[in-house]
Amino acid sequence: MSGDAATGGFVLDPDTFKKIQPLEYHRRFLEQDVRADGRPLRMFRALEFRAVPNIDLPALCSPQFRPGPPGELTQSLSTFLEHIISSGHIIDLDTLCVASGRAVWVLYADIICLNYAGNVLDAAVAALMAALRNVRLPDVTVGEDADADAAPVISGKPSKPIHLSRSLVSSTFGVFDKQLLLADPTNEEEALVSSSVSVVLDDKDVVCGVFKPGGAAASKALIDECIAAARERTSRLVEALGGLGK
Amino acid sequence: MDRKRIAGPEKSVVPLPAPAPPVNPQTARPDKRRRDQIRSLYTKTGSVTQANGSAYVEAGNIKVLCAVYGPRQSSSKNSSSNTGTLQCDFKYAPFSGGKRRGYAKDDQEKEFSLVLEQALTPAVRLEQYPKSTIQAFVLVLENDGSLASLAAAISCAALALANAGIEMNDLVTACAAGYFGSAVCLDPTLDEEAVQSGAVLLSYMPVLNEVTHLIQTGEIAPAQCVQAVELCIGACSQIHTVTQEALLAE
Amino acid sequence: MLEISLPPRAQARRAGTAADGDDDDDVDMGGAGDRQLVTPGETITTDPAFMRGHGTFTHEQALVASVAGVVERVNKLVSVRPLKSRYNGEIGDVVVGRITELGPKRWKVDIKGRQDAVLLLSSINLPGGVQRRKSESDELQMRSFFAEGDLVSAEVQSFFQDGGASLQTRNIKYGKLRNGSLVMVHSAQIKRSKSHFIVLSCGVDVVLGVNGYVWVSKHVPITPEMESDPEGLYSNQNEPMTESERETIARVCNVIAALGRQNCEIHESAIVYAYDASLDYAVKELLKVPVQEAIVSQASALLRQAATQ
Amino acid sequence: MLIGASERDFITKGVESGIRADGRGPLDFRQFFLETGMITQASGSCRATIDFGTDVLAGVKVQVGDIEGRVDSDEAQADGAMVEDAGAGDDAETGAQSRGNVGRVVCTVECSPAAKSVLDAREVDDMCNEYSQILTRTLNGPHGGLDLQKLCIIPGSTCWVVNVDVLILDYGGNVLDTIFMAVRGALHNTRLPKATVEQTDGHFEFDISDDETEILAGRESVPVAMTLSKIGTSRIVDSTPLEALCSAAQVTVFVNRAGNVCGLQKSGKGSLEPSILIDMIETGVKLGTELAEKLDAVLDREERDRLSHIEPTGFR
Repeated sequence: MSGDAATGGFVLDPDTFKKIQPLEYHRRFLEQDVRADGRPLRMFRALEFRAVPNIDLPALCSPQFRPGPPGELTQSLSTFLEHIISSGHIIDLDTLCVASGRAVWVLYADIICLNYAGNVLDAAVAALMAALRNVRLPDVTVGEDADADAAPVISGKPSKPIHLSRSLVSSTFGVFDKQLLLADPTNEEEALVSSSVSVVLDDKDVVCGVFKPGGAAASKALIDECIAAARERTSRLVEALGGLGK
Repeated sequence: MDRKRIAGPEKSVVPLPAPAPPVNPQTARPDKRRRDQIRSLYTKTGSVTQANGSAYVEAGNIKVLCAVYGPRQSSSKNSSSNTGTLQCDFKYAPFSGGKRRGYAKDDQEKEFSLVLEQALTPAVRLEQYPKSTIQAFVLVLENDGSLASLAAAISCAALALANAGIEMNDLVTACAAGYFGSAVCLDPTLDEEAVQSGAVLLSYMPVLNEVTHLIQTGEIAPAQCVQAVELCIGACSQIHTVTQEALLAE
Repeated sequence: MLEISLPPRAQARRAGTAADGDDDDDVDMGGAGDRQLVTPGETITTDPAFMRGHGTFTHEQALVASVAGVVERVNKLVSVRPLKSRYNGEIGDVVVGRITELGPKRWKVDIKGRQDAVLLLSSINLPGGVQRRKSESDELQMRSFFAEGDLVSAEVQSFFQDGGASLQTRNIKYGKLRNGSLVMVHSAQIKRSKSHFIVLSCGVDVVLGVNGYVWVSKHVPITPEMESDPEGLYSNQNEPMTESERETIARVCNVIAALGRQNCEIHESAIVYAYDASLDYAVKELLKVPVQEAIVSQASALLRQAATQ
Repeated sequence: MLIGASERDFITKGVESGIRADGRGPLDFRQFFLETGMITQASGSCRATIDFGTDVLAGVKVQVGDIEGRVDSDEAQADGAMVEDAGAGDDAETGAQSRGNVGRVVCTVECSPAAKSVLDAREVDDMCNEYSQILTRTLNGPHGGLDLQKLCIIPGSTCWVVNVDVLILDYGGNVLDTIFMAVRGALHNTRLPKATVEQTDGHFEFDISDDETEILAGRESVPVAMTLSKIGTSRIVDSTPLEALCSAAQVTVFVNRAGNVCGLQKSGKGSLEPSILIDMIETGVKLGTELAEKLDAVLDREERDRLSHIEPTGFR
């Protein structure tokens, strides 16, 4: 919360004041043309949704998965994907705007594994990036006032791609016997490694995320080793994937 | 709300397509096919390496993948049976159609799963697999006609079962047809389906000349219904030559 | 043949032919007379000399019925036989049952009782004659003797401690049932008698199970060879049958079902009289309630006539 | 339920030679009994019974509800797609307007414990689910007979919801056909309270009459079900439970009075040779039309009796 300026004059601390006098608390903000969470009065939060990524590991893709709700692996992978997309500001928000202050595009990215042979994250990140590059947003007309709730209608104008601020590459390493790094582990190896580390880098060599779901503890040196190995590979891949978009 | 998946905003809508001239398959089909012409097929087996058997079928825009696991030991509660069981699971990918689908199976997917089971069971020699379960998972990657997709799913699942080495009496194929006024058109697309007055889905064992499943909706004169059945049987035989080739091409 | 009508009772009501609440059009072929009918809670007697039997309990020195039924007295023992109950077996009963399950050295048999009866592997005749020694392989091929769903005729030979009946088929007249079909009636309609195996002159055999299951089949004479025929004893193969034989079997089935639905006692002479009365109608006409009523009342008249002679 | 090998053989050979175990020919029915209007609290009711066999009670209750499938709720779906209930979800631009102006029929089939004693619990659940789906699918389309547009009260918002609840009281074979007879009877018997709609400055209001009622429009076009079971090399109608166990494949033809096919459904684990299948469809259409006619005769008489205040007997 960024209410320091607005709360400066109070004797009570802001949290207590908020609990006792919620209406007055918010009113003090609004008098200053700002809201408690720092947004202007007419700004929507909907812009938080850039993309909604979900990974699915259906029973179809491997005998190790059963039908039903997603397992822990699936859940943590989806959360990590969402994290690297939103915190990395991959997608240029302006390109997702349909009608300022009224409607934005939501990109549902459903990543379904069709054949699970290990290291699903690297493949998922690559597929997601390629698919985002492939997105064409149609030109739509949004209804005014009374029709604002109705679905927008696609116009005849040409569709547009979205602008991606950066390109991500994930590199996964299995840690065998707590020290040996195996790049791109197969599903057989995954069952044997003590843990695995995924490093997501962008095309400018910036680390955008490190994913280490459970397993044995890894030293800082080992993580550094993974990052170094990932850097080595990323430049080549960025080139290959960059070509896809054009 | 599903807390195990990343949720989108509370409300989001699919934009409506631009107004287009109405489809009338009675006079001309949008993709210029003849009434008794099915979409061209592409089939491939074995692409899901983790499965005991798998198949991929493409019919025009329709894309269907099926993986077969088993025979595996049945769960204890029904293990006393002297014959095996075939379990089928039909699912549309979230991105397969106009509106995004949820991950949980809806009523239509449950019904289609049942139809798959009914269409394939007569062909599978389940008496050879006592106390075992054979599972076929079908995923529709792209849907262009819900009955046509189901038909492709049936042919695809039969191919995947054969690819898995499951003993079968015949290689089941399936075909859909729609009623448009007095006309019967085979293999209707999504746009055509929107204007049809009824539909037929028929599953068939071409070598044994036996129908394994049939379902029909819509009011129609008996003669036209029989015509649709006969057209579908003819198309099933055509599909059979393609799926048979795919099996032997391995 | 496709007929839709009002239910018989509604027909009568709407036509105004039956007075309200009058539903006693059932034909009584049992021995009428001094039957005492009681309902639960009704005092049967306050005489302390009587002893408490099944279906009764004592309450403040009175003997009270716990079920709806007919009071029965055997010397000082008073019991109430329920009007409707599941079959209660007695040793020596001839029953018809259906195999429901295979267990270790035993079959479970549904005889419409409170619990399934048991047929032990040691209580059946093994193919190859009575003298043959049992072997390990017999246990492995139990399903080739009796499989789930098979119908058998058997005799109740004993009871287990939990009240379950133990059956035996160690007589050539018992065993696997073939060449016909099953009719189900209430067990109370079949009284224990000397003849549960009936050979009708029309070429049809009837097995009257005391449990209410009746087997109607083509007549196949029992020959000495059959006893030693290892194949024949447990075969599932039916004899070849002509159309008229099938019709006769169907007729006998429908006649017994009609007697059952009209709440008659079912025994040899009842079947014979009702069968003769049925010959005026086509077999499938016997499925109609008025026809059933007609043949049963005709048969019961003949029965009464025979009883008075 | 179980059946022995020799019983199966006896029934199969009997059907093949044209003499069934109870003396009927292949296309003979048992006696059907039917009565309507015995549940006075329901909008419509009917009990259909096969003599000494299946016993089915259908009750209809009409309620005012929201129209489903409005364009803004994004539940629009393709006409004539297989699943006609909500959520089928394939957007189609055509008919969006008319879709917003229809009522709907909601069907459930349940089984009483008495009927459950014959079949095992899982079989019963599967059967009830399947029959609920078939009923819902059959009655919610243009082929279901009922005029769903007439069930609309306020276009785009309010409609009649026709709840059809079916209770299987006893199981004695040929259940689906009996259910359809009972449902058709209950719909015929149904009285819908008259709804009057007033419009003031674009705002709709409606009023439900207490005493004025209407019949369901299109009730005479509701199809009947006619199931043929293949046994051996022949096929029969109105199968008994034991005959049902001997049949590997069944075809149910849904037929309306005009003699048109309103649906087809093959069930069972066996397969059918096309010429037999077509024969079964054609036979089903012929017998189904006859059944619909005879059913209508009974239902019309029931309606006359009702108008002359002859009360139904019900369960007495």
